[in-house]
Amino acid sequence: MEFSYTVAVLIIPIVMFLFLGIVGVKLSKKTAGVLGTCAMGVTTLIAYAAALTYFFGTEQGQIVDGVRQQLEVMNITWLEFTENLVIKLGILLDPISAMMLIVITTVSLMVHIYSLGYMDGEKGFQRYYAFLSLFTFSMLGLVVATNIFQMYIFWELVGVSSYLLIGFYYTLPAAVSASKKAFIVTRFADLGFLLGILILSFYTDTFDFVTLTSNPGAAIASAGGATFMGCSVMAWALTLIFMGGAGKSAMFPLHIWLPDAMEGPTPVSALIHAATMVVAGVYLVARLFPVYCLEEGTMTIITVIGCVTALYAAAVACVQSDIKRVLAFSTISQIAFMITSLGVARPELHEGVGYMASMFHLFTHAMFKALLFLCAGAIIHAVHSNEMSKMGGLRKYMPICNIAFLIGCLAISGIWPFAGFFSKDEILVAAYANSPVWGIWLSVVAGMTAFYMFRLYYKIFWWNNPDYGHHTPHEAPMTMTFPLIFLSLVSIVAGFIPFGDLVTWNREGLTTHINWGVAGTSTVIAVGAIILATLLYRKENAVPEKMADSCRGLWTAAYKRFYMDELYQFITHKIIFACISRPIAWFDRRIIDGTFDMLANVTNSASYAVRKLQGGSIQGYVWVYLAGAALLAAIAIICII
Amino acid sequence: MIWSNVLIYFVIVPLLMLGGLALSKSVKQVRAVAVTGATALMLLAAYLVIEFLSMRAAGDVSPMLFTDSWTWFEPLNINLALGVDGISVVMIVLSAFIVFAGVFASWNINPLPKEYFMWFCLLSTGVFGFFISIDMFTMFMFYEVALIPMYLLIGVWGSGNKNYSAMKLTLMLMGGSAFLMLGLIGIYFHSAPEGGQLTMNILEIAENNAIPHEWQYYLFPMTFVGFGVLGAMFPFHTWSPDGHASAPTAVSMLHAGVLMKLGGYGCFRIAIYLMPWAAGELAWIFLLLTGISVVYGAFSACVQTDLKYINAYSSVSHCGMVLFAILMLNTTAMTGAVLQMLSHGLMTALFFALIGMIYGRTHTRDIRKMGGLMTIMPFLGVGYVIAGLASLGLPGLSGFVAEMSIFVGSFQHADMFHRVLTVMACCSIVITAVYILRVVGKLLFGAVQDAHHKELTDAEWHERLATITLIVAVAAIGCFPNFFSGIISEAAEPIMKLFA
Amino acid sequence: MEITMMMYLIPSLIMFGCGVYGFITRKNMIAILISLELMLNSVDINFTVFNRFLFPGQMEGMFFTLFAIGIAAAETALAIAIVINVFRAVNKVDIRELTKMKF
Amino acid sequence: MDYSQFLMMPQELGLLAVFLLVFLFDTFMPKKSLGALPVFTSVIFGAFAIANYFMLMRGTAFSGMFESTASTFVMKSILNVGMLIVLVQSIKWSNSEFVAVRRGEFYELLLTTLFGMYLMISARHFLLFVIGLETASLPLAALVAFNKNRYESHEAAAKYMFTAIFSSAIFMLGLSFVYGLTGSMYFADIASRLVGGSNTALLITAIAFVIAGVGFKLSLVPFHLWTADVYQGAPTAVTSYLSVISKGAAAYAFLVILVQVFGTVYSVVWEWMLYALIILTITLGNLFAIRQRNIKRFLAFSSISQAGYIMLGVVAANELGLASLMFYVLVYIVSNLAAFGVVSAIENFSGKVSIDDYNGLYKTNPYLSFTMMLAMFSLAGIPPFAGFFSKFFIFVGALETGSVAIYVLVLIALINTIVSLFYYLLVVKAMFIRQDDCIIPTFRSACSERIAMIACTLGIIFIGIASCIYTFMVDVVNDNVMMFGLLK
Repeated sequence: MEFSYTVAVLIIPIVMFLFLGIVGVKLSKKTAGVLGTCAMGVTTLIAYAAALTYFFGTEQGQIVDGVRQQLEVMNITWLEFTENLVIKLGILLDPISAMMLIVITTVSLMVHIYSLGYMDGEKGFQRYYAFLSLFTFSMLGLVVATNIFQMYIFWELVGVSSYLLIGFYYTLPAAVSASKKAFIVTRFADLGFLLGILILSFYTDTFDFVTLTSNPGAAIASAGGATFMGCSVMAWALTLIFMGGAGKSAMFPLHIWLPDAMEGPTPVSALIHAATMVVAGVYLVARLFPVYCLEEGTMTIITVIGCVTALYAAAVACVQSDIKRVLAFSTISQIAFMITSLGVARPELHEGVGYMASMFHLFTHAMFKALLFLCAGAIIHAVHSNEMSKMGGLRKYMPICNIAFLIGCLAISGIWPFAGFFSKDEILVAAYANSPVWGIWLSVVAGMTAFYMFRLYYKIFWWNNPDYGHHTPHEAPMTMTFPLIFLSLVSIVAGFIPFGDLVTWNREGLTTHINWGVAGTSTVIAVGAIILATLLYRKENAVPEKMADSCRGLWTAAYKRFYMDELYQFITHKIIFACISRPIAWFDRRIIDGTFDMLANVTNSASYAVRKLQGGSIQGYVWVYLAGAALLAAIAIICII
Repeated sequence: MIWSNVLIYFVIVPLLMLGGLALSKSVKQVRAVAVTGATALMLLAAYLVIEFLSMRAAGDVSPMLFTDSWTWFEPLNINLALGVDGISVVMIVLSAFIVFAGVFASWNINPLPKEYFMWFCLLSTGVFGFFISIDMFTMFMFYEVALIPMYLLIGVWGSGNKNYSAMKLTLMLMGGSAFLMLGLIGIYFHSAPEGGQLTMNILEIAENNAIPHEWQYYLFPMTFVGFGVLGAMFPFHTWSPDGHASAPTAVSMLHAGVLMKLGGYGCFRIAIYLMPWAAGELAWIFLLLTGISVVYGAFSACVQTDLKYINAYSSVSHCGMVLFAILMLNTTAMTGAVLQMLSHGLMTALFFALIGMIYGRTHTRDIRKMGGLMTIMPFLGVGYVIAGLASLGLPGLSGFVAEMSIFVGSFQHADMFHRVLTVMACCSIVITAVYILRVVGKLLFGAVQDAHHKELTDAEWHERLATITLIVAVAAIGCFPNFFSGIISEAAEPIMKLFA
Repeated sequence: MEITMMMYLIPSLIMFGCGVYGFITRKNMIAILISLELMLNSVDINFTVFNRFLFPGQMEGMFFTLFAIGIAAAETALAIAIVINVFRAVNKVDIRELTKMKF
Repeated sequence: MDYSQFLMMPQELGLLAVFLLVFLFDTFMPKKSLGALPVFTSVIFGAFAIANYFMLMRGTAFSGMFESTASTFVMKSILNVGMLIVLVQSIKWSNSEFVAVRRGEFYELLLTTLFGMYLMISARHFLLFVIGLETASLPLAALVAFNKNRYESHEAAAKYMFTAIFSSAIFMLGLSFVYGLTGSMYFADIASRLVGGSNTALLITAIAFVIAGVGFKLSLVPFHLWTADVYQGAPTAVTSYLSVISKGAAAYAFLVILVQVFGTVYSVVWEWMLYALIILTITLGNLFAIRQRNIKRFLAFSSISQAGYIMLGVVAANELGLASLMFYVLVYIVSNLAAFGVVSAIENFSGKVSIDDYNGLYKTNPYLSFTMMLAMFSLAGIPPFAGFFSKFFIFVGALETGSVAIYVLVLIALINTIVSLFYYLLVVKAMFIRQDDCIIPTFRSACSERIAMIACTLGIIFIGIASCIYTFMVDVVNDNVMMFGLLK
C-alpha cells in the first residue's frame, strides 16, 4: 500500500497555521474557525485512512512473519551534520505512530469543533485556530518522526505551541507566567533530552529509530563499555532522554508546569495537556523501548519515578478545589501509570504486556481525559468559574454534560465496561508481573483515582445547589456537546479494541486476556472508593471538612502540592537569579568592565601625575634634558660594560 | 581587468552610494540613494550566490572562487586579492540583508540623515571589503574601516550615555585590532619558508604552511584575541552592552548583525586557517573563555532590565557560541558556527530593529516600565516574539539549526574535555529561554503599564519592510538549513581536514 | 713638567660643568647666556685639544672650533635679541618669570 | 678648488635662488606691491618644487662632506611639499595687520631654515651637519618670537632659544668625544674607525649626547619639554612649520647619523637606547596629550608621540624602515598640516585655540570640521586614510628585524595607538558630537587656506591608497642600499 499521501496530515495543518497566522486577522472569526475545523477534518480523515490501512490492510509486505513492518513512508534529508548523523524529516508508520495519528487527529478535531462554541467571541479567535493548527502539525510530526532528532524538533515545536496556547490570554499575568513556567520547565527537561541525543548519537553514530531499535544490542554495545561517573554512558544517555520525556509528561519533579498550564483555554488543556502533548514522554520511551529494556537501571528509574508521580499526583488531586487542577493532577497521575507500565515492562514478562498496556492506556486516557476536560470546559463556560465552591447541583442544568462527565469518571476509575477498565487492568497485570510492590502501589493509586474523580463529580453535579443568580447555568451549544457525546461513546467502547493484536513492543500479535484476579481486585477497590466518595460528597455535609481538619497539616501540604512550586520558586529566584545571575551581572559591570574602566582611569591619572615634568621653567626643562642624557649614557654604560 | 570581477562591486556600490549621498540635497534623495544602493547590494548578493552555486555545480573545486589579484604595494607583496568560498558568500548575503533592513530601520533618522547614511555606507564598505578579501592587509584595512564609523554613529545619533559608550567601544575594538596588526605582520614575516617570497595572501600562506611553531604560539593568541574582541569574547566583551545600549537602531543592527561577525570570521579565516598547529595546541584556553562567554552572557542577560542590555548580553552568549564552535575544529561545528553567525546576525538585527522601533515610540527601554505592548502594537509584538523564539532556538527558525550543528559537531570531539564544555554550552539554551521569555512576558504580555502607551501606533510600512525582510531570512535558514549548511560545510571541510 | 692632554680636558670639563650649573641656578638671563657661552667654549677647547694631542697631522678639530665659535656668536646674538624682547614685554630679565605656559 | 662640485647640490642652489628672489622682491619692490609677496613666494617656491623634480643628482661633493642620493633627494622633495603647503597656508596670516610689515623676514627666515635642513639631510660630515642644524634652528627662534604683540611668543622664543643652545652645547660635547675617539668628522671615517668595537664609556656617552642633540630637534622624550610651550606660543604658521618640516628633516638626519656613523655599534649600544626613548616618547607624549585643552599644545604632544612612531623607522635600521620613515614623514606632513590649516583658519578668524571652543563646530563649519576629522583619523592611523598605511608600513619596517624585543616594542607602540586614538577622538567628539551652540560662527576661510586644506585632504585620502608613492620610496631607498652596509 502506498502511504505517501500521509504527508498531507502534516502539510494541511502547517499551511493552515501559516494561512491563519498571516491573513487570519483579515478573515471573519467564523470563517477562520470553520476553515480551521474543516482542514482538521480533512486531516483527520487522511490520518484515519492511513492508520486503518496500516492496521488492517492486507497488502504484501505490511506484515512479515506476523510482524508488522515499520514503514518509512518518506524520509527527506533536512540537515546533514556528518555523513551518518543526518536529520531527516520523514514519516514512520508503525503501530504506535498509527495509533497516535488516530488519537491526535480525533481529539484535535473534537477540540476544533468544541472551540467553535467555547471560544466564540474571544479576542484573537483566528490566532487561536492558527495555534491549534500549529500544535496539531507539531504533534503529528512528533509521532511520525523517523529519527530522534526529528522528534526533538517537533518536541520543541509542541513546546512552543503549548507556550503560545497557555499564554493565549496574554493580558492575564497568571496566564503569562504559567506559559513561561511551562516552557522553561520543559525546556530544562529538553536539555536532558538533547544531551541524551548527543551522547546516544556520539556512540551509535545514528539518529534513526529503525536502526537503533532493530538492533538494540548493537546500539548499547557501541559505547564499548564506556562509563561516566560510574554508570555506563548508555544508561546516562537513556536516562537523559527520559528526562526530556519526563519533563513533557510532567513526571515528578518536573511536573510543576502542568497544573499552572490550566490557565490556558480549556479546550487547549483537553488537547495538549491531557490527551496528546503530555503523553509525548510516554511515546518517546515507547519509541526507544527495545533499547531501554536493555538498560535495567534506567528502567528502574523510570518505574520509580512513575510510581512516585502517580501517588503524589493522586494525593494532591484529592484535595484541590479548582476543577481543572484536579483534572491536571489526575492527568499527571494517569500518565505516571503509563510510564510505570513501560518501566515494568520486560519482553519476557507476559510477552511485554506492559508496553501494550501503556499504549492502550494512552489511547483510552486520551479519549476520556479529553472528554473530562471538555466537560469541565462546558461547566466553566456555564458557571464562569473554575472553583468547585461556585458549583454544585449542576446535573439539573446540564444533563448531557453530567452524563458525559460521569462516563469519563467511570472510565478513569476503571469500571467495566468503560475503556479505562481494560487498559488499567493490563497495566496492573504488568506491574504485578514485575514486582508485587509496584502492583500494590498502583492498585492503591487506582483507588485514589476513583475517589478523587468522584469527589470531583459529586462536588460539581451534586453536593449543594448554590444560587446562580441571574445567569443560570445552561447546557452548552451543539458545537460543544457534540464532541462530548462523541468522546463519551469512544470512552465506552474503546476498551473492546483488540489492542494486543495491534500494538506490541515487537509488533507481533499478542493475545490478551483479562486477568480476573487483578481486575477483580482493582474493580473492588475502585467501587469502594466510589462509594466512599458518594458517602462523603453526594450531599453537602461537614464530614469532609472535619476530615481535613483532623489532618490539617497533611491536607494543607497536599493542597499546596507539597510545596513543590515554592521549592522551584526558591531555586529559581533565590539561587539562580539571586546567587548566580545577579553576582555575574555585578561581576561583569564591576570587575570586568571595571578593569577596563580602570585602565582608562589609570592612564588618565598617570597623565595628571606626569604633568609636573613640564613645570614651565626653562631650567627645569634643562634639568630633565640633562638628566635624560646622563641617564641614557649611565644606564648604557652600566649595562654594556 | 578589475571591473570584470563581481566581488569588487560589493565595495564599489557602497562607495558610489557614499558619493551619491554626498551629492544629495534633501532627505528624499538621501533615502532614494540609500534604498537604491541597498537593493543593488541585495541583487548583487543574489547574483553572487547563483554564480557561485553554478560554478560549484559545474565542478569547480578550487578553495576560493572569483579569485583575482592585483598588485597594490609591490614591496610588501600586498595585493588587492579577492576571492570567496561558501563561508564568505553566506556572510556577504547576510550583510546585504542587514544593510537592506538597516536602511529601512533608519528611515526617519534625525538629525543629519545624510551624514548618517554616509557613515553607514562607509561601514558597509568595510564589511563587504572584509568578506571579499583574501589578502591580510586588505582584510585588516577593511576591518578597521568598518570599525571607526561606529564611533560617530553612536556618538552623534546614539542615546543615553553615548559618549562614554562610543569611546569605550571604539577603544576596545581598536585595542583588539592593535594586537591583530602585530599578529598579521608577524604572520607576514613567516609566511614563506626561508628564502621564499613573503606574502599577505591567505591562500598562499596556508599553502606554504611555513609559520614556525614557536611563532604560532604567540601569533595565534594575538590574532585570535584581536578578532575575538570584536566577537565579544569573554572577558573582552564589555564594550558590547554599553555600545549597543547607546547605539541607534540600525547601528546596533549592523554592529551586532554584521560587524561582530567579522570577529568570528576573522578568527576562523586567519587565526585557525593559517596557524592550525597553534589552534590545536591552544584551543583549550579559548574554548574555556568562549565556553564561559556562552553561559555567562546568558546568565547576565537574565537580570538586566534594559532591553538593549539584555540583547547585548544575549549576543555575548550567542557570539561566544560562534567562537566556541570554531575552536572545536571540525566541519560540523564549523558549519554550525557560520550558521550561528548568520542566524545571530539576522535575529539580533531583528531584535535591535524592533527594540529601536519600540523605543522610538515609548521612549524607554526599561522593561519594568512597559507591558502589554502586544495589544497596542501587535505587529511589533509578533515580530519580537518571533525574534525571541529564534533566539531561544525554536526549530523552523535559524537559531535551532545553528545551535544543533554546533552541539552535535562539538560533541563529536573525541576528547572528554571538549564534550564536557559542550554540555556546559548546551545549558545556555535553558537560560536563553529564561531571559527571552522574561522579556517577552514583561514587555509584550500582561496589562498595559503606562496609560500613555495606549495611544501609540503600530509599525509603519518601512518598519514592516525591515522586520519582514529579516523574519523571512530567519525562517528561510530555519526551514531549509541544508542548502546553507551545504555551502558552508563544503568550504569548511577542506580546512578542517587540517585537524583530522 | 710635561703638559698632558688631561690638563686641558679637565679644566674644560669643569668649565662645562660650571656652565651647566650656572644655567640651572642663575636667574638672570644674561648670566645664563654667559653660562651657555662657557659650555660652548669648553667644547671648543675639547676639539682643539683632541686635535693638538691626538691627531696632530690634520686640522679638522681646529676648523670645527672656528665654526663653532662663529655659531656660538650667532646664537648669542639671537639670544640677546630675544632677551631684549622679553625685557620689553615684562620689564624683567628673570628667567623664572617665563613659566606662564606649562603642563 | 673645483667649483663644479656645487652642481652636486642643485636643490640647495635652487632654494638659495628662491631665497634671493624673495629677498630682492622684498627689498626692492615698492611698498604697495609688497602685499603680493606671500603669493609671489608661494608661486616661485612652487615652481622650484616642481623644477626640483628634475634635479636628481647622485654623488658626493667637498670630498665627501656632502652627499646627494636618491633618498636625500626624495626627502628634500617631501620637505618641499610641506613647505609649499605651509607657505600657501600662511598667505592670509602674513598679510594680516600686525604681520604685514615684517612678512618679508618671515619668508626669508623660513627659507633659510629649510636650507639648513637640506644641509642636515645631505651632510656627511659633522661640521656641515652642525652648520645645517644651527641654520635650521636659529632662524626658527626668531620666527617663534615673530608675534611681537603676544607675550607667549616671547616666552616661547626664550624657551626655544635657551634650550636649543644648551642642546647644541651638549651635542657638540658629544661630537668632541667622537672626534677624540676617531680623529675625524667624516661620517664614513668615523664609522670605519669605530669598527674595532671600541664601545668604551666615552663612546657611549658620546652617542647618548648625540642622540640627545638630535632628539631635541625631533622632540623625543625627555628632550622634548620645549615643544609644547613653543608650539603654543609661536604663531600658528610657524608652529605648523616647526611641527612637520623640522621634524621630518631631523628624523632623516638622525637615521643617517645613527646608521652611517654608529652602525657598527647598533645592537650593542644605541638600539636599546632608542627602545627606551621610543617607549618614553610615545607613552609620555600620549599621556600629556590626553589632558590638553589648547589645540596647539595638544597637537604638540601629539607630534611628540608621532615622533616616537617615526623613530620606529630609525630603530628598524633597514631599507624598509627608511622608506617607511620617509613615507611616514610625508603622511605626517599632510595630516598635521591639515590639522594646523584648520586651527590657523579658525585662529585667524576668531582667535580661538581651545578644543572646547570647537564644540559643535560641525554645525557652523562643516567643511573645516570634516578636514579636521580626516586629519585626526589620519594621525590616529585609521584606514583608509594615509596615516593607517604609514603606521602599518613603519611597523612592518620595524618588525622586519624580527627580534622578539622589537615585537614587544611594537606592541607597546600599538597599545599606545589606542591612547592616541582616544585623544584624537576627543577632538572629533567636540566637533561632531557635542551639541552645544558653537561659539565660532560660520565663516568662509580664505582662498589660500582652502587651497592648502584641500591639498592636505587629498593627500590624506590618496597618499596611502595610491600605492605608487610608497613603492617609489622603497625603490628609491633600494637605490641606496649601501647605506645600511654597516649593519650587515
